[in-house]
Amino acid sequence: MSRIAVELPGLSMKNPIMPASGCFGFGEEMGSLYDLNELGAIALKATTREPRFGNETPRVAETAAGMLNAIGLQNPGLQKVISEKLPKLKSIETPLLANIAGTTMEDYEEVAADLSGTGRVNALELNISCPNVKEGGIAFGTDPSLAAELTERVKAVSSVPVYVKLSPNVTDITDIAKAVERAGADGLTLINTLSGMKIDRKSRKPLLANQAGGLSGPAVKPIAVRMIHEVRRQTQLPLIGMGGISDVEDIIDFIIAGADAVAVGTANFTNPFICPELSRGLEKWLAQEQYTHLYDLQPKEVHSVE
Amino acid sequence: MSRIAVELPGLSMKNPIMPASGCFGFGEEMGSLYDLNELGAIALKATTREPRFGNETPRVAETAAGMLNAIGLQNPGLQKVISEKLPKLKSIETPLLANIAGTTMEDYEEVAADLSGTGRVNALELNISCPNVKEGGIAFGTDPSLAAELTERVKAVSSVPVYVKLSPNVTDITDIAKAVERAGADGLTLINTLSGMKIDRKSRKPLLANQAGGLSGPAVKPIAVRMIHEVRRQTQLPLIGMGGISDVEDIIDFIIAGADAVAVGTANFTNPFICPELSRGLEKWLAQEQYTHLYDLQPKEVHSVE
Amino acid sequence: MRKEDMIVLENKEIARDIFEMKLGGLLVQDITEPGQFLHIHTSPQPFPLLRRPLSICKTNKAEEYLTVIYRAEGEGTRLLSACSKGSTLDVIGPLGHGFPVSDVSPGEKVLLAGGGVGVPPLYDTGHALKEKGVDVTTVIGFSDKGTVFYEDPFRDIGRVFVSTADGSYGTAGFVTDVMEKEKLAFDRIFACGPVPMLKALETKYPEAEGCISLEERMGCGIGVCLACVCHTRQDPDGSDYRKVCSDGPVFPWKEVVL
Amino acid sequence: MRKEDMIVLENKEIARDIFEMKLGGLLVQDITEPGQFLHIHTSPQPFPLLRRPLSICKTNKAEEYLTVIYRAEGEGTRLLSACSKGSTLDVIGPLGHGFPVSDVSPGEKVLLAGGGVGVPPLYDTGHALKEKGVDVTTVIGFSDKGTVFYEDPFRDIGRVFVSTADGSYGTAGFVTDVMEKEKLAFDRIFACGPVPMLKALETKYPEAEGCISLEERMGCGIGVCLACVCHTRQDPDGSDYRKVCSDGPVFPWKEVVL
Ligand SMILES: Cc1cc2nc3c(=O)[nH]c(=O)nc-3n(C[C@H](O)[C@H](O)[C@H](O)COP(=O)(O)OP(=O)(O)OC[C@H]3O[C@@H](n4cnc5c(N)ncnc54)[C@H](O)[C@@H]3O)c2cc1C
Ligand SMILES: Cc1cc2nc3c(=O)[nH]c(=O)nc-3n(C[C@H](O)[C@H](O)[C@H](O)COP(=O)(O)OP(=O)(O)OC[C@H]3O[C@@H](n4cnc5c(N)ncnc54)[C@H](O)[C@@H]3O)c2cc1C
Ligand SMILES: Cc1cc2nc3c(=O)[nH]c(=O)nc-3n(C[C@H](O)[C@H](O)[C@H](O)COP(=O)(O)O)c2cc1C
Ligand SMILES: Cc1cc2nc3c(=O)[nH]c(=O)nc-3n(C[C@H](O)[C@H](O)[C@H](O)COP(=O)(O)O)c2cc1C
Ligand code: FES
Ligand code: FES
Repeated sequence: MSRIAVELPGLSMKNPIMPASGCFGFGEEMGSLYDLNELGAIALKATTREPRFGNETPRVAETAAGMLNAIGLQNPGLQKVISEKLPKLKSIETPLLANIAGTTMEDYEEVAADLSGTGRVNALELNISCPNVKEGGIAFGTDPSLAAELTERVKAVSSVPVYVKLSPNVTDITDIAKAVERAGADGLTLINTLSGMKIDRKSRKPLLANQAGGLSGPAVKPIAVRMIHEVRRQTQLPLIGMGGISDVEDIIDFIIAGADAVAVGTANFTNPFICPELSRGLEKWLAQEQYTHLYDLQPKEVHSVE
Repeated sequence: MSRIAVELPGLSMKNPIMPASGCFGFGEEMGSLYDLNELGAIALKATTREPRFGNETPRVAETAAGMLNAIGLQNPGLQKVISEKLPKLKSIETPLLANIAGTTMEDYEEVAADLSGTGRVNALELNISCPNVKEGGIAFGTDPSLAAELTERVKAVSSVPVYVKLSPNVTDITDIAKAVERAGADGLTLINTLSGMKIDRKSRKPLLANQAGGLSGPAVKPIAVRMIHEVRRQTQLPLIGMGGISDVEDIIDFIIAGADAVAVGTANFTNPFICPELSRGLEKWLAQEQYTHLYDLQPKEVHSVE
Repeated sequence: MRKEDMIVLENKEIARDIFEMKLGGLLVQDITEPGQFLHIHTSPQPFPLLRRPLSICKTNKAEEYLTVIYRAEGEGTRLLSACSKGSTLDVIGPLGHGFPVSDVSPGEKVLLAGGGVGVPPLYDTGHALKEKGVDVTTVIGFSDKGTVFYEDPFRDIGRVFVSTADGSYGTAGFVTDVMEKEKLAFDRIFACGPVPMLKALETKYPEAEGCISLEERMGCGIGVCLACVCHTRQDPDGSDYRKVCSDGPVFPWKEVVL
Repeated sequence: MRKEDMIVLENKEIARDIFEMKLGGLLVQDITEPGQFLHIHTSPQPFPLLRRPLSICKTNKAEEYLTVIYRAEGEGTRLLSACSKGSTLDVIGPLGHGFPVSDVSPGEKVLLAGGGVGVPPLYDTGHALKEKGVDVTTVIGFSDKGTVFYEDPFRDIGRVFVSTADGSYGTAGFVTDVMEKEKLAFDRIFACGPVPMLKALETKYPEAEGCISLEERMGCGIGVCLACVCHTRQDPDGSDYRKVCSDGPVFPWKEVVL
């Protein structure tokens, strides 16, 4: 058996690595750089019911060992994702995790029903944690009972497993985790970005047009690892960990902390070839260290997915 | 008039820069490196009622553009701070901001009453945000009504102005800010550290003996700036900003975001001489750019301290 | 597109804070149009995190090197300026679409209008045009005498006019001032420079045929992150857009909103 | 203590992953005891953030240079190993208290026990002792033959025994094994190395007079952050402590809890 294959609800992954939502579009561009079948899975860019242009530019800013983004969930909208984006992914076998966002519960329900109904999407990722759009579901991400209600309603209409993507901008991430677990979520993905701001040294105003943006990259890794470690001890759900992963050692850290698979976001910008490089690197490292499977790295009491 | 002198409740600062609590001890060691009168103020290490040894080692870990610490509020306790630490600061004129921590409201009250009663302490900083001790007041830092009650009780016994140090590990920092403002706080200091974790690559376990620690340094600066920007718009209180400051441009960013003064923590470890260097650098920069005062950098509608 | 550790063959200051860097590598063979760009990791260490986009200025496929010209200003470009000969830089490229030289017919009059560090991509463009037998005139603007560069190299391509904002060299004023003063006529215009310059050009010559090359802050540089979008002018419902990195950086005259 | 940009005069690998670096600067004149350490910023860029503590190995006040020996292992020490001759490093030091050579009388028998990268501070110590007319014996342990260093330099000071954990060089086993096997007698012992080695020594020779030098993860290196504390043995209420950076790194035998 493969050392790095992992089984998560809806996602039969030949390796534990997927690009994170928003850092890979809908796969077209990267597909011209390498074979997308090399990926464990692909998290697609957030899809909303209506097309969204998103925020004005500048939309990104560099910070110490990190970056801020305020894209604002730009996407062509549910209908075009189904008619134009998903068909381009027909020929590859990699499981797809469709990230969905909305303003109302009904938005989420409609997008969830339609995307899961396509047959091409293997699981949904409820983005209730985007810090970059005021109406973008941020309340769903910070209020455990709203998060639970949304999860339940989406579960009711989805024909594929539902993951909930957690926000780190909360007092206690385990509250939300436990609430959505009870509401029937099939898994959790964490962390989304941390809300941050950069001042432009020339204009002496916030650099991003949206003022605030989401912090990602190596700077946030200690926060992500801590949250995964906490959530792992409070729920039984499979966890897809992310936040600052950029090398094989980072993946190992996330697995030890309790992740069952990982996603790589910002590092795709530094190195567009990083995902397949990491999966080859991880395989090689495990072989060298004579682990028969990635999960052997996890403390016994921690790993809860069978 | 000086370009960089600032007046805050209890703190008449010849420049807006103070070392942050916990990054300067009680001033003894740094006092042998330079004249402490060069500082705008000094935030002392947290004082608790009883002596505390703190956590076991390792207590610090390096992260990308940041560090984690889990000192655990080690300090000699109220009586020794009064009898041994404060007397050593007698000969300098720099205002002192005494950071106080505790487990119960009574702890805070006692330490506040006694320290403010010494006459050598110019203001108190209520540490309700230390992420590194389970019983260390963390609930006070995340629950607005508890934070407000504590502020009120400490105000009642303190003979000097009271600042409240806010935790960034909350869903909405402005809730706490507004609550303690209503409860009579004289100012706010922010941000304390973000809770994080590092996995040790050799043992494959959390590196810090305490498992989690507080993240500080340049990595957290975007989060600190965003929070100051938010709080500035929701309260009238003077703000002492901190989180990743390491050069003059960083100070300018914090002032633009809405800080009235700043504190420098982690950067003291990189460069023990940084505080006086920054105050000279800031003065020079303002002169070059022909600002008559630091606060001229702030957007008019933002600055609320007279 | 490829990712390559290119070798720094030369790196020298050619005007105040303006550096010319020669990079060697296979990537040079992939360049298809003048005006494409590179996305450069500015340090052998992991930080600064984001790559910096720089236009390809000069291409020499025979000797397998290219040249970029950049202003050392922020953290990343200052690190670039400290790279020594023989060191390597992690580069991805060539990226984006350049100036459509193939659309231009021999004998046409093309005006190249460049401002500051917008000048570099016009150099290869001018060369390609000249080789096609196009009549090229170059107008380049700078802030002051100290930052003027590449006046002479452009002379090999055709007529050259230089302006400086402070009047310390050439015509005082902007590129548009030179164009008016000299009454420069053209069939087509290729422009690259700061947005105010591009705006002024599109406003003064609304009917011109031509292209502009745009700058925008980038994440990926390859079209996946949507950091670098701009609105299009013909866009009734506000949802249409172009990505500067992969649809551009060169766009037809007046296609996108500046 | 001062903060100085010291000049890298030499930086070479002397055993597998073990580098010897010669640094020049005024700071050398401030060194008061063998066993003090430097706190080094390992990159001219701002990151890695934290300084790295390294013991001073050899001091030459006349020529104003010192030597450190380090294992290139993590991010910071790997960057150090890439520093080229002539470059500068931001250093603070000398820090802490070293081995109390002044307490030792001429004619005393002193044993120096070092393990791995704990060996360096013993070199200056041995030299100072020898100059005082002390009879010095050195026992140094390494993991394997490839990582053995400084056997010869120590020969100039006195007798030297080497052990390797895998037996590939010298005596097989640890420093304590050599001491038993050779029945080494001493009036005083100065030790520096990994905690298990120090523990073994304190256990085997509970009544010995001497000192150990400790390692601990550090923030400031100058006593303000309390990152580097250790418990003391005589401490009924658990509140007593020592700071490795400013009270140590050298402590009297059995003073602190290992
Ligand atoms: C397609 C394209 C081609 C370019 N060609 C050139 C060229 O040939 N010569 C040249 O000198 N400059 C060129 N620029 C601008 C150049 O990319 C920026 O000056 C540079 O990225 C600034 O980096 P820094 O390290 O100096 O500044 P920092 O302030 O450290 O940069 C921080 C972040 O902001 C981004 N940024 C800052 N200014 C700009 C800008 N004007 N445009 C885009 N991103 C910016 C950086 O890329 C980085 O991500 C080009 C930009 C684009 C988009
Ligand atoms: C007083 C003192 C003297 C020392 N003298 C020497 C010497 O002469 N030669 C030598 O090779 N080593 C010495 N060490 C150990 C040396 O400091 C560490 O090996 C080094 O800091 C590791 O840095 P890195 O960049 O390789 O590792 P990284 O893993 O990148 O380091 C990350 C962080 O952990 C700290 N750290 C990691 N390991 C240690 C350790 N063992 N001790 C203290 N901090 C650590 C680093 O300082 C840094 O803050 C000494 C340590 C101390 C405290
Ligand atoms: C440019 C950008 C766009 C993003 N867009 C989305 C998105 O549409 N939906 C979402 O759930 N997360 C989005 N994210 C968050 C990432 O999926 C990921 O959670 C976060 O960046 C942390 O991982 P990283 O540090 O590896 O980037 C975005 C991140 C970036 C940098
Ligand atoms: C080693 C260390 C110890 C600290 N101890 C305290 C403390 O005792 N009380 C407190 O309120 N904050 C403490 N802090 C937090 C700092 O005062 C400051 O809020 C934080 O480090 C962010 O600033 P910086 O990024 O400049 O370090 C400590 C920080 C560090 C790094
Ligand atoms: S920079 Fe990412 S889409 Fe253009
Ligand atoms: S390292 Fe800061 S007190 Fe020792």
